[in-house]
Amino acid sequence: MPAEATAPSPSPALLAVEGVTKRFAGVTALSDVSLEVRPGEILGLLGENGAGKSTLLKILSGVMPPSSGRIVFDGVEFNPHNPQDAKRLGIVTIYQELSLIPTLTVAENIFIGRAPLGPLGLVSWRKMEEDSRAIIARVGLDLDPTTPVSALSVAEQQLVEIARALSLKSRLIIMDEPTSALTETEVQKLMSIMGRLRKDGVAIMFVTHRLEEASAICDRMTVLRDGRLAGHLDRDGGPIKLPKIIEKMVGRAASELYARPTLRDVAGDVRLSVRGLRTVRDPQAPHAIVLEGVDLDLKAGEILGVAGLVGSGRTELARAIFGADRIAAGTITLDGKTIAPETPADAIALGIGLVPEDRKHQAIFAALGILTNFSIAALGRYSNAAGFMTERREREALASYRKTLSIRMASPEQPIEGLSGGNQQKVILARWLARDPKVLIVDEPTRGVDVGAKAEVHQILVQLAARGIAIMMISSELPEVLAVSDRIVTMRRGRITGEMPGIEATEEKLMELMALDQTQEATQ
Amino acid sequence: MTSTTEQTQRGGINVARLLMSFGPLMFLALLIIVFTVLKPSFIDPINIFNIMRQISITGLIALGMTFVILTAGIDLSVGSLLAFCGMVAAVVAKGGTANTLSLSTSGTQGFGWFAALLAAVVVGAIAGGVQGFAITRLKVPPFVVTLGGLTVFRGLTLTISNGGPISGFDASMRWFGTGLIGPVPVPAIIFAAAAILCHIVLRYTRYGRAVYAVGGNAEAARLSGLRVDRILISVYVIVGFFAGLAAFVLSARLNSSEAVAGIGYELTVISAVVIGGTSLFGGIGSVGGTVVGAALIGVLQNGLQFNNVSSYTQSIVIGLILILAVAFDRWLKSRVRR
Amino acid sequence: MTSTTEQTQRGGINVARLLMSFGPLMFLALLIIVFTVLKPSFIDPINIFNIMRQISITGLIALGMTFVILTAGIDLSVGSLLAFCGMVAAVVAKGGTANTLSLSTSGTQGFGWFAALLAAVVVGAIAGGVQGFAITRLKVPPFVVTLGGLTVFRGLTLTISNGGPISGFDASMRWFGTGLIGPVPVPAIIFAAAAILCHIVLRYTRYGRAVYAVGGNAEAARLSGLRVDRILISVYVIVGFFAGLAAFVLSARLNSSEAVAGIGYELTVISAVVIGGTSLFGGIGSVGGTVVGAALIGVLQNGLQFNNVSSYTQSIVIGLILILAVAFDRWLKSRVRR
Amino acid sequence: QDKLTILGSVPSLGFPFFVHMLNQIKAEAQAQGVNLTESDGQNSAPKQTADIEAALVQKVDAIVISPLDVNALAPAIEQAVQAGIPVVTIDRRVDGVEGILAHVGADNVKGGEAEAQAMVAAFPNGAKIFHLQGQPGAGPAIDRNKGVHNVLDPLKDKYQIVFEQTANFARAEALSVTEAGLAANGKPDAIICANDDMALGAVEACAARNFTDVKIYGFDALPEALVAVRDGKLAGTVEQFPGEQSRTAVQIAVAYAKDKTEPKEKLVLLTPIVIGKDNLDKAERLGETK
Ligand SMILES: Nc1ncnc2c1ncn2[C@@H]1O[C@H](COP(=O)(O)OP(=O)(O)OP(=O)(O)O)[C@@H](O)[C@H]1O
Ligand SMILES: Nc1ncnc2c1ncn2[C@@H]1O[C@H](COP(=O)(O)OP(=O)(O)OP(=O)(O)O)[C@@H](O)[C@H]1O
Ligand SMILES: [Mg+2]
Ligand SMILES: [Mg+2]
Repeated sequence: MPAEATAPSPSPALLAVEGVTKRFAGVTALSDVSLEVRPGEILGLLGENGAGKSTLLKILSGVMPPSSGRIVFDGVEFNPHNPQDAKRLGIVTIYQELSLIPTLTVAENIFIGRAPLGPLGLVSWRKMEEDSRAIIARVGLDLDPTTPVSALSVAEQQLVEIARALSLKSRLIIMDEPTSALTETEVQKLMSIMGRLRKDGVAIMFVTHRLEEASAICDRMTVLRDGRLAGHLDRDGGPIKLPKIIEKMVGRAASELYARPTLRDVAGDVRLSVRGLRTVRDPQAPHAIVLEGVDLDLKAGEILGVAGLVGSGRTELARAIFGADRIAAGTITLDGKTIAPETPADAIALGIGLVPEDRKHQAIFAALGILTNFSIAALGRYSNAAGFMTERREREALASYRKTLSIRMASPEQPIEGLSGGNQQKVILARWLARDPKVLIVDEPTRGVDVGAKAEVHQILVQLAARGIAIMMISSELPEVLAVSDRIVTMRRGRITGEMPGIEATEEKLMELMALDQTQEATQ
Repeated sequence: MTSTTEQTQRGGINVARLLMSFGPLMFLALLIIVFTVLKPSFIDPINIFNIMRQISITGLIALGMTFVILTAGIDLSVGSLLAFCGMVAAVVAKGGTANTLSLSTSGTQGFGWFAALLAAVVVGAIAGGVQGFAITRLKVPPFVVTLGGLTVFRGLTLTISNGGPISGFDASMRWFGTGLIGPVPVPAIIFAAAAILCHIVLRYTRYGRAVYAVGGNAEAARLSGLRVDRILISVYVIVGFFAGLAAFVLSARLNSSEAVAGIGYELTVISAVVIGGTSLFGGIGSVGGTVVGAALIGVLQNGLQFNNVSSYTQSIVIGLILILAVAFDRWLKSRVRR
Repeated sequence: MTSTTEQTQRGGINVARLLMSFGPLMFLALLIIVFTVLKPSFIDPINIFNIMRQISITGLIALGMTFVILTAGIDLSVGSLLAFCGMVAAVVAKGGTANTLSLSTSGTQGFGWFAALLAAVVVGAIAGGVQGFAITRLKVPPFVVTLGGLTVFRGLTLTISNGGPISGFDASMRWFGTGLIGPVPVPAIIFAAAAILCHIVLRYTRYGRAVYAVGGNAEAARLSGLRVDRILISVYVIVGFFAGLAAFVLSARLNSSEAVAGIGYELTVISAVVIGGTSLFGGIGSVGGTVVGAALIGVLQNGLQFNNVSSYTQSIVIGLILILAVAFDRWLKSRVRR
Repeated sequence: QDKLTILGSVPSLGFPFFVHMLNQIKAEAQAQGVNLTESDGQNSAPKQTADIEAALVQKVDAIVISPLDVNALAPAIEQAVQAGIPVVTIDRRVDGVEGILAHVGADNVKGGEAEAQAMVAAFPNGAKIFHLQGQPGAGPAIDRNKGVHNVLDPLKDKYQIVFEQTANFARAEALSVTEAGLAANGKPDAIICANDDMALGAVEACAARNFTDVKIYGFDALPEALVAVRDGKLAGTVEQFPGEQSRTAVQIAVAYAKDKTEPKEKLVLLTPIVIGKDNLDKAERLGETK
């Protein structure tokens, strides 16, 4: 038992981690970490990007073995060799990087390896679909379960994973950033489910970078810093206070990291203007939201926050402007000139950038080095007229972004897949900063980014805006939207439902607009 | 609504599955109509049965290959493995490696057709299993392992038979290649039965669905608790089994096991699977598609031969039509979805 | 520190790149040592130059194939395309399709070697471009398009030449196949120059970066502003170009363009690329690896022939060693990682 | 409709030898005033079988076939015979099928023997020999190899085969293989090849090393080889008279199909000869060389 664990155990630990160390080539991801989880409690696991949270969880799930150390589950030493071993003991995991099978339907993903059998021992598709409809309904998802997962948005995929995990018989549920793509509503639903599980005696390990969430739901917290145990925090009557958490995470007194930058008086010209924008139904995602006539102005030097619930069409709007999806009707003007980007390459040439929401599938080149990942959208900038890369300048640029964004990496040649999620996100941001666009659209820019880095990202966005870049920021995290936006629009079902200056906005007001339905909208 | 139906392709009801193989199927129908108009005797039952018998050999292997390709694997060794299993079957059937054709084809001193069949499929399955083992344990990509297998099995076949064929099987064995049940050739019946079985396995068993899952995303499948390595090995066992079965039928049909049998089959077989809509990147595809793909190739070859198209022109036409058939399928799918 | 070095494999400095092709390279060295011990004349310069000349043909195509496979594509048509370009070159060089051999091989009425070379590479590049176009516009998978190409180009070649070879080129053309610069065979020099050029393009140009990116994640590449379709078409143009160049060299070397040239080359070429460490799923690989892969195959074949190993045994040994070489590479990499 | 139709089937039109054969069949069919359905076995016994099956559905009046493999094609030929269609085989003889109308051929084993004997005659005191074999497992490769060994094995003491490899009937492969052989074993006295393509490849390999006095023997008497024989690059090539075989076969088949004329001989065997510089005029395809 580690000395830090202060509170007397109300019941024996379900899981005890004793002195676990994990070394990768050159990197020690975990060093001598100990913690324990008891039945019927929610343990928050917190730490900055790259602190080793996911690594620890993967060890517990049998994905990889520890280099040294001991794990005891239910009083018995536990050496999982593969995820199945963990599953058999009732350890269920929701992984940080979505781990659904894209080619299979929602129903099949939920019942992977345990499809309900009918007579003759054959798979009963009907039962599988009916059951899965009920299962996803628990997390508030209303989808045809026969939809292939490849057609779902990130948020929907995250909900499906949560639904699947909850439908398994479990004694310990491990959740690695389950809420990173979710909005308030879904998060609330998840929280209440977690509460119910706690009552049923299930133990939960919960990782998130949204500290409010953690503070609200966790009974105890274990904080990691640079792969080492930074300490444990206990709920003392009330929720654990944010400054306390941050202090443990970053190792110094918590200044108000989540500072709301002073709102500037934006007087720039309209840079990007969208009128009557409609999109065609994407054949790959027939249930997806299509834009139903969006009007929007984006001024030079402003940060426009776009808020909405999952499936409100924010991503669609971004993709349509960026030339990634086909447009059915409407005009887009940039600096007064009508533009019609047919491909992202067109949009980029015009000075528009997009940081997509689905990092894994739409942004990173997993096996390629960080350097290539960084410079891919600005190859022209780092090559000479003959088409040769000017690698020295490229490296220098990366080095400077590495410093400003505090990207933790071993070397520019390291494959980006070896970085923690938050650090990957920073590389992608750097990719677009290197292009110096006129308009930068960021879709969930801080998904999976830790609290310190998040503030840095916000700072960077503000600085960019100050340089006259027009920024459109889509985020499912309302505090974030409130923190940095000069102006906020809300969306629902492919329409804009409201607009207000950032200074006047509150969560309540935004929620109301986001939930506004069509009839109310008509009367507005 | 169309779109939702379309979406069910990877696991929905049968109508949707039919729609999926729609493109190749429509193209097949078109070809049959064209050939029949050109020469009505094309749809003589005799000719149709001929075609069925002709596609049964590569078709059987294509069934197994469907499993492999669904896992994002590939097996280039099937042609050589066919020759190897055929030679093994011949040795067992004849009780030796005598290359000569015995004068009376009835009186063999071997172990009979059943032993020959058993030997062929067991050897095929073991050979497939060994390759699967190399793929999963030695972490060598399937392309490399089975390319190695392609030359190894050919070398083994030549070594067994010292280059020559082994010919002359008894009537009971030959029945599997040349017999009829009613008017239907036995190889066609074997192929049809195997296709139905494979369809059921892939579509209605947990094992089948696991094959799709592994191909869709092996890492996610592992995280979901599937025994990915075992499933990967199993698909190579299956394709090996089918190569053995096809070898037995082919030897029975030709009354001879040749050391040069099956050269180039890997491409024909993989074409049938891919034209049938199975993705080489795994996770998407169906047995129905493979059957249609095999039929399309068979009809095309037979039909062109039937119309006495010169052999060189045949090559050109077959190549172009294969591309067109798949292009048509893609176009149709992009239309149906809207 | 090892790890950092290891991490640089996908785009780092030269030492790291060498480390990457370490497995195959070490295996190659091992083979050379074994063969030399068996028969010291194996490393006679004559034999080494023989090997270099032998691998230059498939090696040239393998360079182009490296581009294709880096984008997660494949080109099965290269063997047929080689025959086609060779035939075109022969027609241009001889000024006609006469299959017969003119009495004097020196006095041709054709357009000279330069026109023949130009014709071969231009036709190859165009043929590749057409296939690339079908892949990107008709959305037909590369496997299907180039499988179609495989039969179409063979058919065209046979049609042009009516099945026969076109032989007898003048000395200036033949120099490209049989000439020497100092002691080094011209084909080997062409191959080496092409390999260096390809290495530079892939490693040091923005085009090269784009090829890796498209193969690494096509969707992310599109969203990063790369014109994915153009890049895809370009790699098929490149492999076509190299098939044309290889065809010219082969014809010059054999003094003949044959309709049956290049059968089965696709597998040899793809093996060289894959053994060299390039992933069939795209995004990972290098020209250096391909050169080592081609050399490994060449040394293996030559060494076994050198020792007059029976052809049956050769097949078996080659297959096993290819698998072992890659297995060794994987094992080595997994060790370095720890 | 009263015009007869015959099927002419050859093992593989990828090889000039069979292209010539089919061309001769075509020419004779035209001369006889019958329609010809062409079939290319594409080096695959099932493919050639399928072509015969298709022809049976179309009810051709006769079949002239050079079987890819005499064992594997036997069932299809038997089927044709049972359907009452006259079958004449060319080049390769199918045993064990009753009722084949006639066979016109020159035995590949005999050809191989002739080739080796020509070499023996050129080197009465013995020789160091390379032997390039055809595609492993293919019928002609097996037979020709057998013929060569029939002659040379009893003379082992004088005639040593120091290097024996397959080059798959292909010129490029023969070139590489011969290069390896020369590097490993030095200059041989003679190289015996199972076809002309390989012989021409061997010629290139020897020429590159300036070994111009190596006696190289080919097989098939293709025009290109005949030129090489005349120029002294090849010592000889085996002529099996494929054109004459083909024309005779068509004549026999058409005569029977028209009015049931039985052939004078059921077995027409042409003796293969080795074409050298001195008997070039005996070569069937000399006219095709300029
Ligand atoms: N497969 C791997 N190979 C090499 N290094 C790795 C690997 N996986 C993780 N690491 C390293 O281990 C450290 C811990 O990573 P981990 O993913 O556990 O962080 P995390 O706390 O989950 O961060 P985040 O909040 O960003 O998800 C990082 O420095 C990371 O670069
Ligand atoms: N890249 C994509 N490919 C296919 N379908 C998509 C894609 N992105 C989104 N969708 C579909 O569009 C619908 C609307 O989701 P979208 O992402 O646009 O909403 P959003 O407002 O951005 O909300 P969130 O991003 O939180 O899901 C989703 O239901 C999803 O099915
Ligand atoms: Mg993590
Ligand atoms: Mg979104």
